[in-house]
Amino acid sequence: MILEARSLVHAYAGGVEALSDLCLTVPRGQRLAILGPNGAGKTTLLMHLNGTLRPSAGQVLLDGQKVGYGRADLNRWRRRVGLVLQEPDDQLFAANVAEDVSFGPLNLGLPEAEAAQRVAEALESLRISHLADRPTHMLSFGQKKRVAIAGAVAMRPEVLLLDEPSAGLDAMGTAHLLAALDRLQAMGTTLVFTTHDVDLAWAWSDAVALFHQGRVIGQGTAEQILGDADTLAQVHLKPPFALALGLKARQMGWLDFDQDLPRSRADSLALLDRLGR
Amino acid sequence: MILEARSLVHAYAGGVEALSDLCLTVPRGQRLAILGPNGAGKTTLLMHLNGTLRPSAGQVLLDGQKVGYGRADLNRWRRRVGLVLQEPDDQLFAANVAEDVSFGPLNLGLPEAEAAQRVAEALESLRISHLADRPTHMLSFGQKKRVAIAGAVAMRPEVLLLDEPSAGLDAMGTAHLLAALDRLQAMGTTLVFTTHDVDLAWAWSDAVALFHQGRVIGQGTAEQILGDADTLAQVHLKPPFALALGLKARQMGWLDFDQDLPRSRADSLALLDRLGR
Amino acid sequence: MHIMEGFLPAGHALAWTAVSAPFVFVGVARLRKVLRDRPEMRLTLAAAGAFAFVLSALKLPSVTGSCSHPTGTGLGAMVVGPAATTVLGTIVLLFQSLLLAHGGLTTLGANVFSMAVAGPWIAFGVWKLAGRLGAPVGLAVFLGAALGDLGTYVVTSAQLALAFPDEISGYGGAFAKFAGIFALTQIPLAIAEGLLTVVVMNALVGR
Amino acid sequence: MIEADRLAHVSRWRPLPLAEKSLLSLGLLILAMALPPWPGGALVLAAASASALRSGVPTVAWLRLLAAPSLFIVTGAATLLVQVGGDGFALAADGGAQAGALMLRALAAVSALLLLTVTTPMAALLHGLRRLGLPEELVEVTMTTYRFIFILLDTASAMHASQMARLGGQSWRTRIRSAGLLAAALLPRALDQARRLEVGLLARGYDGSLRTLAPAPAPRLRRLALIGGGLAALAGVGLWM
Repeated sequence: MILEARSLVHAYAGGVEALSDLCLTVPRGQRLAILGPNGAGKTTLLMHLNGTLRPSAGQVLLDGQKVGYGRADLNRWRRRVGLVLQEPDDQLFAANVAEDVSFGPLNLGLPEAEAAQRVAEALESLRISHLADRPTHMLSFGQKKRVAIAGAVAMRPEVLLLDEPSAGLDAMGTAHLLAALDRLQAMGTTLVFTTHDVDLAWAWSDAVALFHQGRVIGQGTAEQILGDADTLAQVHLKPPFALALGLKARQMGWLDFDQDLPRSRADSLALLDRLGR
Repeated sequence: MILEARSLVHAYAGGVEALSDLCLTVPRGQRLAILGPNGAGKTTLLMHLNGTLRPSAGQVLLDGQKVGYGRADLNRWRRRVGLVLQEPDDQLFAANVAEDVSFGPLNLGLPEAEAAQRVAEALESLRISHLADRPTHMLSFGQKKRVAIAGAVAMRPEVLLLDEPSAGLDAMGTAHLLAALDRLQAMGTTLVFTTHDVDLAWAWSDAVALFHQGRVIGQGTAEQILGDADTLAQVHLKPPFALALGLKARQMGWLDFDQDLPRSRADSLALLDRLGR
Repeated sequence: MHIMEGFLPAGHALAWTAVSAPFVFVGVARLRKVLRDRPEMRLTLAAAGAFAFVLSALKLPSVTGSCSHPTGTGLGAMVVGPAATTVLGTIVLLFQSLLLAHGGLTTLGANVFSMAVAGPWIAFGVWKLAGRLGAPVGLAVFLGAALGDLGTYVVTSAQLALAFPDEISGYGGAFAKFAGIFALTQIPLAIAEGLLTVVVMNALVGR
Repeated sequence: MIEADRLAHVSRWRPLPLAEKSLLSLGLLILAMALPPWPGGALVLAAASASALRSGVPTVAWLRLLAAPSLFIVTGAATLLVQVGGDGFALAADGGAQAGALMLRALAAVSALLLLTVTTPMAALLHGLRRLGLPEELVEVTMTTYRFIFILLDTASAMHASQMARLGGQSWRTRIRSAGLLAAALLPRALDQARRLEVGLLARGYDGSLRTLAPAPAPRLRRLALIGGGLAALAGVGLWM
């Protein structure tokens, strides 16, 4: 477990608990989706996972070690765990892209040459090297999202926390973003992302934690969690379309139990195609 | 045609055309989806349809009459055509809900008692009467969206223009919103909405206008436009999942040509169920 | 440098209100004239006021270890001018006293004078003067913002000294006492505010 | 989230007429200023606290609200303990009594002001000022400022979190730079928000003024008299003791 949350409590000023006794484990190298409806406190949880917020009770463990909240502890922690918020405009500060991405590396105290190297690398891994000199306010929303991620990637975190990465993106924008995140995972980065979209969680996660009223009410493989329609219904969610279709196909005997369930729209249509033949 | 755009041109300061020679017709009483990728200029188009922007060439017709851009003309126009922006914080300015919704009716010059009546009615039609005294900044995103719509509805427009109504909403939030909009349509309001989501357009529109590079490159029934995979591909969009499935089912002979195509996830699963039997 | 609610004797509270009132009246009159010609400025001014409030909620690191916040008056004077800053500053001070219990209604007049009248005018004057004397843009901004902040603090110390003269050394001694105590936090803070304003103005020009 | 603002919106006294609440709070504020600090200030502090708790403010929240300004009051009052003479600093003869009186008066005044803010949402206060003749434009700018404050606070705190995640709080130098960049990014965002709101309002028939309905319950004379009587009694006790 690279990251772990044990019985986290986060109480708001009004006495309302945004997180109550929340437990979560993040296995190294995986893509973990934190799935739940809007306003459930998913963003608050991410902020606890990199020490932006401090729990009123409970602990966060990094690599099995309890983390501290002193300045040096937080620095070490945030170097290893990067955070990308939902709204890219909240995360871009400098006049142009390269300058913005260099914010983190320079704060790490790296010499300029090395910081520049990190920036080039991060832009390349997001496939936005051509944007390096572009003023940030002239980017499209999808480009801004990728620049914001590059800003975190330039610090070479082991874990990247992403708040609703696909929010506001159209189909093509989402595809580009997920491809970039796939490359990061291939290089060894653990990815944790929040979403309210069951189809995205099914298409693009290894493990799912189901979030409801300040707790994780279930964590397991995507199939275990997303295939459990009754539990999903408690959270006012429906099973992913492709999964429902796949399960129906299995039930009808059109799909063998050792065959993979369709994950995406393309998989599902391919399955129907095979049926037709 | 309650609204019509004829050869609209909107040129940006940089000389780039956001709309070029755009034509669109809005039939009375329908739900028209303006479908296209992000950044294509859909929002700009909506702003032309209620006179917030003035075209550099071309015309907008309201009920077959050319509209003017004088203050009195604009007032009459905006009274009949309401606009709801994507981001509710761009439209809510007052400290609490009822006050905010009263802004439009008072601008119409209605006496206070009648304005209060309109506010109550609008809140009720969106099923948010219980929020009347709530401070604006303490609402959830989904609630804010509905308050913003109520603000437009309180002016009793004949046409309601909605920019990406489901953006940022989770499945339940979207369902609530669409149910409210259904009620408005049942009361006679014509609905025009932009979206980049083909599944939403298919599930919830009568007619679709396909938007690409500042033009409407096709307008017709949802089935005509969304069933045409080749044209959609030009705009980097894919056919809706349920429609693709329905067409495949027809092609396989599982669904008769006189039977309705599945529109939603529920329809699609029901179709598969029937197949199984 | 807010004087808290109830801190000034009634007579002083009334007197400072009377001193500040004309500045606010003139500012409001000018504002109404601007708003008649350009109604949409309502929203722009509101955004600027909210920005100033939020800026004052921003914690600045200070050398003494305690956290303090920028006054933003220098920035305001340079961006929207000192007269408009008086009105916006008054609105912000009202919100600070009502929402955060920082400042107060009885001390609003005194606080308006130090933070929304003296501070902005000093900052504006120093900034213009330094520019005219040929100082580099960055230095002029720094001096304006830093001295505007310091000016605010000197005025506040004087206001407190007038209200609470020393038994032995009178007003002078009292001023030395108040100025001395606040110097610990205010001088580093003035420097921080100067630097911050330079960063902000540079970034704004760069956009 | 601002604590006093949140409390006002959930207060049991929120629906009560503004005139009644402001007569009580501002009356107490005037008494705090006018009566001798002992026992007047103590009486005002007790009355304001009792009223606040009765209006539904939890005790802990009330104490927390009072604590923040108290810190400033104590530092300010501490200067009265010393005096400066020809031979440097010395303890003032009656400095303790003076500082104590000052702290009591200030605390009483703060509690009276807080009583108003934890029972009355800002919108109601501003509508009250409008009815008292504050220029329309000023009320509108103030009201919109209030609305923008919450939007910008959210934005600023997200910006801050993102800077800290990228180690923008490492040293004094990086913190100044981060704060400057944040302010510089926030100001155009604020102005942009204003422009977008203008477009949004134009679509709703905005013609330059921001009128809204502002229903206000009428004050009841009997209760006003009751509150006035209470204040007079408090003044009497304060002066007589």
